[in-house]
Amino acid sequence: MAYFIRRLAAAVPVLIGITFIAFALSVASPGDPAVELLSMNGFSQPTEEQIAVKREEMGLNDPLLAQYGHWLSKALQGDLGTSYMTKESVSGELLRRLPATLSLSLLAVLFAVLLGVPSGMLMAIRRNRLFDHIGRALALILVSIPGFWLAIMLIALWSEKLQLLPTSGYGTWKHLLMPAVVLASGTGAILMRLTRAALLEELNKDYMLTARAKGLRESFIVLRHALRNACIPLLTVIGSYFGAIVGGSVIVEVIFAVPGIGRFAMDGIFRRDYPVIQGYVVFTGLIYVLFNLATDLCYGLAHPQIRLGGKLR
Amino acid sequence: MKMSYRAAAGLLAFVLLASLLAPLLAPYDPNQINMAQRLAPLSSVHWLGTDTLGRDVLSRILYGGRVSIVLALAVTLATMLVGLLLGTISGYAGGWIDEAIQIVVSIFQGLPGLALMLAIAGTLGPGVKSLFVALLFTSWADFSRVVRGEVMKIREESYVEGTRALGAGHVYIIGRHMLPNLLGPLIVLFTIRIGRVILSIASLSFLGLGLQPPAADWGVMVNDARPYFRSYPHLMIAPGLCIAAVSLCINWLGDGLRDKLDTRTEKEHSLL
Amino acid sequence: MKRTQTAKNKKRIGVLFSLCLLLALMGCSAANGSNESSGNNGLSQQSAAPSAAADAASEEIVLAAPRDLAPGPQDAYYTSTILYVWEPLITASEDGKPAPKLAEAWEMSADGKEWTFMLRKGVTFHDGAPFNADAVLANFARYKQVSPKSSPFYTLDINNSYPSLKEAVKVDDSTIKLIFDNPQPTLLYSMINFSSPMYSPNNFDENGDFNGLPQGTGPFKLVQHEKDQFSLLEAYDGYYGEKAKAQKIRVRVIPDPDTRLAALKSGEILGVMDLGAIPPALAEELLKDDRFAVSTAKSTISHYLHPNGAKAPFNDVKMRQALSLMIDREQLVKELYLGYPTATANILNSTSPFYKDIPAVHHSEKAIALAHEVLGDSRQAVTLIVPTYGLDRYPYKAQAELLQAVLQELQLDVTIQILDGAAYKEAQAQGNFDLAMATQGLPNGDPYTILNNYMASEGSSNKSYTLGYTNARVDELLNQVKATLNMDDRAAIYNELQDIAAEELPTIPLFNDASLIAYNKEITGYGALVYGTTLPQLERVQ
Amino acid sequence: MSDTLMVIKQLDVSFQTREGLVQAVDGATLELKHGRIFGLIGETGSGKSVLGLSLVRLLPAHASVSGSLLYKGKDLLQLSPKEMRQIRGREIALIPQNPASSLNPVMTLGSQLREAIRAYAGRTGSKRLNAQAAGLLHAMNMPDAEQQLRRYPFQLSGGMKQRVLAAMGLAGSPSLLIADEPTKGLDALIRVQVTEMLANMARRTGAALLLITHDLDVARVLCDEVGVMYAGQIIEQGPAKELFAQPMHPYTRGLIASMPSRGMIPIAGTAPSLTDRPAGCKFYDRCGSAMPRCEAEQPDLYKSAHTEITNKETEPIDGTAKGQQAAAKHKARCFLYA
Repeated sequence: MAYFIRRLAAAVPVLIGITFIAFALSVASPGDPAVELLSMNGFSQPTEEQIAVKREEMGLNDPLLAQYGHWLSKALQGDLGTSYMTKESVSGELLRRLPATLSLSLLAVLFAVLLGVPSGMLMAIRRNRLFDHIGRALALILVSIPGFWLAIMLIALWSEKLQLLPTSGYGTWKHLLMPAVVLASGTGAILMRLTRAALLEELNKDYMLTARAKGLRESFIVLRHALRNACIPLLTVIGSYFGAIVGGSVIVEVIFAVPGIGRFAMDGIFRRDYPVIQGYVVFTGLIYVLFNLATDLCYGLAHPQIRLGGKLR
Repeated sequence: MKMSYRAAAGLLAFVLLASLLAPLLAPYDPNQINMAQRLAPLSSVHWLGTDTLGRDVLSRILYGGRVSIVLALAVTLATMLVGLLLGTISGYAGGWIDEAIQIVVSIFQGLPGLALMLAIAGTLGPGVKSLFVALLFTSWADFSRVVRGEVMKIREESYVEGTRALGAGHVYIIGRHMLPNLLGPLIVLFTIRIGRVILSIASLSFLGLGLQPPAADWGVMVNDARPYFRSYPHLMIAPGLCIAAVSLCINWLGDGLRDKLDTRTEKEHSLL
Repeated sequence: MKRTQTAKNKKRIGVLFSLCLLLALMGCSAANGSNESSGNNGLSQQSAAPSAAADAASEEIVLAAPRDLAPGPQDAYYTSTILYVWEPLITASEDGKPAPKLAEAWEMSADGKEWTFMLRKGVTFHDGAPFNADAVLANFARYKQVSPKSSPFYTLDINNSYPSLKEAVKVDDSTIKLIFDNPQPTLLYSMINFSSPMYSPNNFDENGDFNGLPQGTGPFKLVQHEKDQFSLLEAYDGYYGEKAKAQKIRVRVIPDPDTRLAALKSGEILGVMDLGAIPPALAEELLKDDRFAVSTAKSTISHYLHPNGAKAPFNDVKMRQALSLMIDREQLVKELYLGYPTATANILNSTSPFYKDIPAVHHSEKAIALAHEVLGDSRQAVTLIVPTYGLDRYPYKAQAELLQAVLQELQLDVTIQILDGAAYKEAQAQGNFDLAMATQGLPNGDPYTILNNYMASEGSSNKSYTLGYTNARVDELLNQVKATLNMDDRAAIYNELQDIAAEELPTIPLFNDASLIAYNKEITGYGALVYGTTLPQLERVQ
Repeated sequence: MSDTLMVIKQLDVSFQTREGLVQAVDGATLELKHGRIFGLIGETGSGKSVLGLSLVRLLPAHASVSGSLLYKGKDLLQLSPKEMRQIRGREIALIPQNPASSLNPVMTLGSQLREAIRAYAGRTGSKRLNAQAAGLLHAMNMPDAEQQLRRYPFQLSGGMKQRVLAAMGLAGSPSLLIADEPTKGLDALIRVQVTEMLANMARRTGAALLLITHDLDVARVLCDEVGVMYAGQIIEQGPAKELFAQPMHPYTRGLIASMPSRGMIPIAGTAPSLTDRPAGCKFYDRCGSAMPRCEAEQPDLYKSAHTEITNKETEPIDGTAKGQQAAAKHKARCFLYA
């Protein structure tokens, strides 16, 4: 327990660091939120006076630290502010969009695991046989494919040609299939390689010999003995990639018109909508921290030595 | 197996050589616009056809390869050096230094890459320089995590403790024991990363990072061909195949090198 | 054993899944190839498409737009005018002149300080409230309360649209009067569309935001809205004019142009709308399939090449002229925009009723001579900045590369810099550029604002884009036009200003964009307008 | 000959590696008998563990094995993988080396033991399984056997782990138990305990025990018969007492001289590489009594010259004909006895 409290405490400086750097970066980026706000309709050109007034009104002339402090004190009270551009509550908007991003990401992780773990296992068992070679090549190809390309190709096949899946949108499980596959492809390929490697490492361990000497069936040995040990490093990776998937879903959200937080954040970043950027960073940061904690927890569950309070190694 | 490694090395050497000799081999100036010859199909005049401005695709691929490969090599190398340095310090020193570096690593892993890259592009101005820095900033953290884990493992090995007991200095231990042992995993990491970097360079040029037109590397060419892929698929397939081939070769060689240099820690490599 | 059994299943699923992925990949390359070999496999698809789409959409017609056309209750308008949910007092005719909508007729006092509007009778809002003088006054009260209020479509600003408005008075139930401190000869122009929207007086909360879905008077009601997903429109039975032909129209948000094209081809949507509905290259692609058609109209968007007139070489008018002469606008429009837009050398957009036709001249030799005159024998390095938002809608990258190649002959070595929108604006404001590729929308038919912004010494665009343009005569003309009440006199001044702009080139006009939409031939009556589409006339082919 | 359990004839094991072909076992021939303990001694890398693993066919896939492994009259090398699996555990059990890493770290001892029992006993109730598992541990002198079942390997000491492994090996009441360096990594006291326990188990159940060890003291005290391996070959083989009392092969002599109790005199030089083995006697380079023919010619196994004498000496102790038979078998791969 003390271990988790310590981990939780360590997350605080990380979150503060993330938000502060994000804030400093936003301010350092060229461009002015006041200008963006005043010219958002695409054809009015604000005068210098108008911009100056707006900047003062938005508090953009305060020193950086004061602005950040102001934001932080409000954020600590649970108030992430309102968007400069849409005037809507940032936390409300993020929460409204979170289900789309989360369901997409979770499905993607599920796909990645379904692709990566079983085929990685088979590759390890059939090491240097045909399946292994095909699997390794497939993993390399999947890692080298640009996401947008895979997305276009999937749409061209499943929507345009076969008309089995909707091109885009959000609502039913069908809408999530293709974007999740695109998000999962890279991670799935990595999991393939990782499962293969982790399992190979376990297959060569001494306890495997013990199990074989008992006269147990090979498939039983692999599943019950090796996979359980191989799962431990796998968990860590799946956890950390979940964060990456949440953060990396922007392109996929745009192509498949998924109304998730990625699109919202991208608009915020391009328009220098600081409250939106900050809100997004807090959300993804929290997800990152929470999932790391969750994987730690799973790690502990899978690893009796940690669960029972012993020290590792 | 050995044959396939040799084939991979051969193909890679061929691509590298062709790219290096681009000025001699390219039939046309890669940036020569010819509006009369827009989107020409494959022919004996233009082996791989022409693009939307009538530029020769083969010439652009030859020149593009130089940029892709050199940039990807440089970026990956720099990322690795930074990751190696901080990862080694973190893993070797332990204690509060380790914890402090780990917090920084977490911050960089938790930051949205897009915001980071835009800020960098803005402060340094668009171009290769900011691309370099941006990729460095967004990927060193993962590297250093792996290196740190590796270093911590080696640190616990008995021979290192033995050396320390004999009164060897830190620099000596790091240089003599850590680095040679890290070499294997690093080479493998390196090869796996390169293909990815070629792809990220392409997606970043749209944010004003990296290559500015008319210079094009393969990734940019793939991106540019997007509106035309239905009617002119060769515009996307040709550079796409180049990326796939190079990254496949490099990865394959990486697998081979790993088997040679390092047998223990395959799992960390597949992380990146 | 149970465990091994599940394990086997697991493996099987894994194998199946990887096979599926492989198949998808192979299938895609096949799809690719077949498209290449047979341009119109439309015939084979035609039989399949209706069966998939027919049941679900027998009464609902689905369209798509690149952005959400209904930003929501915090927005100044809730929806864009192109969804036909609300209507303004004054709209624009096809030639850009003010035309009646909810105001049937009007009258300006002799001194130009009092405007009387006769309102259309028998109009009700979607919520049943009557449209009358009280409703108009309630809307004016809201304008005052919320101004200035931003929106992606327009900024609702009473001080801008109704300068020096003293008060709005009810004359009788269907007549109102606006009283100004100063004469307002061009009031009608500035009241067009987004400046005089009318909503039910019961539609606002205490802050002047919407308290629910918008209740306008238009042919369509907005009955459901999911932000960034879709807007569902339903024909309004109580509409006073010609009722909408389609009962229900769903406008989906699909930001990616490739996906919109795929959605069109799959039959999922029957048409696209809004700015950048379909980029020219994709329109060409779509037209290879004879199930589809496109419709074009003039657009209020003009494309320019902004020079940095505050520093060499483009502070020299000869250099700007050289640029204008060197660029083959016709070729640019034809090759990269498939001929939909119109090449022009006029700073003013052609949808303005005051637009003067100034043909674009392409004369390379003259241009080269002029550049040589300015630069002598030396070459000059210049930076061309391109905004990333331009890359999504237009072939701006190819255009930049083309310009780069062309300007070489003017002894200019062009470096292209792609900048994200905000950074681009900052570079413009600080003068960190030599040339900038830019677009400008025309807010309404009266060119005063646009000409003043670009050409007056203190004009806001002139300043913020670092055009560095000053001409005393222009400043004088712009002052003069403010006080000119007679429209013909104003037109004369505008003509002179357009001539001066074409000669001295505060910015280099390239072409007037076209408003381009595409649709499936299963629907009819759908056409592009200068701003928006003929949505109420849209219906399914019987 | 009815007490013969397994006959190993001309066993060759080689591995294809990147450095070339490794001949790990070369023409090994030996016989294992009910209730008797055969000790296989030799330095690390001499091939004794490989020989042990090859008897249960658990060598890595890239090993190639030839010769014959006649177990109860069946050649194990001819069995299908499924048939072989049924032999493992219930007929031939293996107690692996490295007790520290040979137990699955994420499974309780109970589940690992139950697995072993289930493998030969088939389906039984979990209560009975637990009782049997506890009984096995109890037989190994494990305290609190019931509680131990719920513990994880990291909670046990090295000696305890070794006992658990031994319990697992005995779970299937095998006829042949192969113990591969069961004392490796244990301290001296536990070493003796563990090996004595194994020997007692074998004697009690009438199983044959193949004890692979580099601990000469253990071999001398516990084994009935001993084989000495060097560079993949069994270079000397015979009754334990006689072999230690009168070693024939110069290598065996050296090995005995290097025992701590005999003054720890090391053998000069190093063992030849397994990939590039000399054509003649493998010990030629290091041998003090080498003759010219040793370099080129491979010696056969030759019988001891003092067979008659030793025969008489051993008779009173053993009191049976077995001693005679065994003694007749004391032989060495050296031209000194040709």
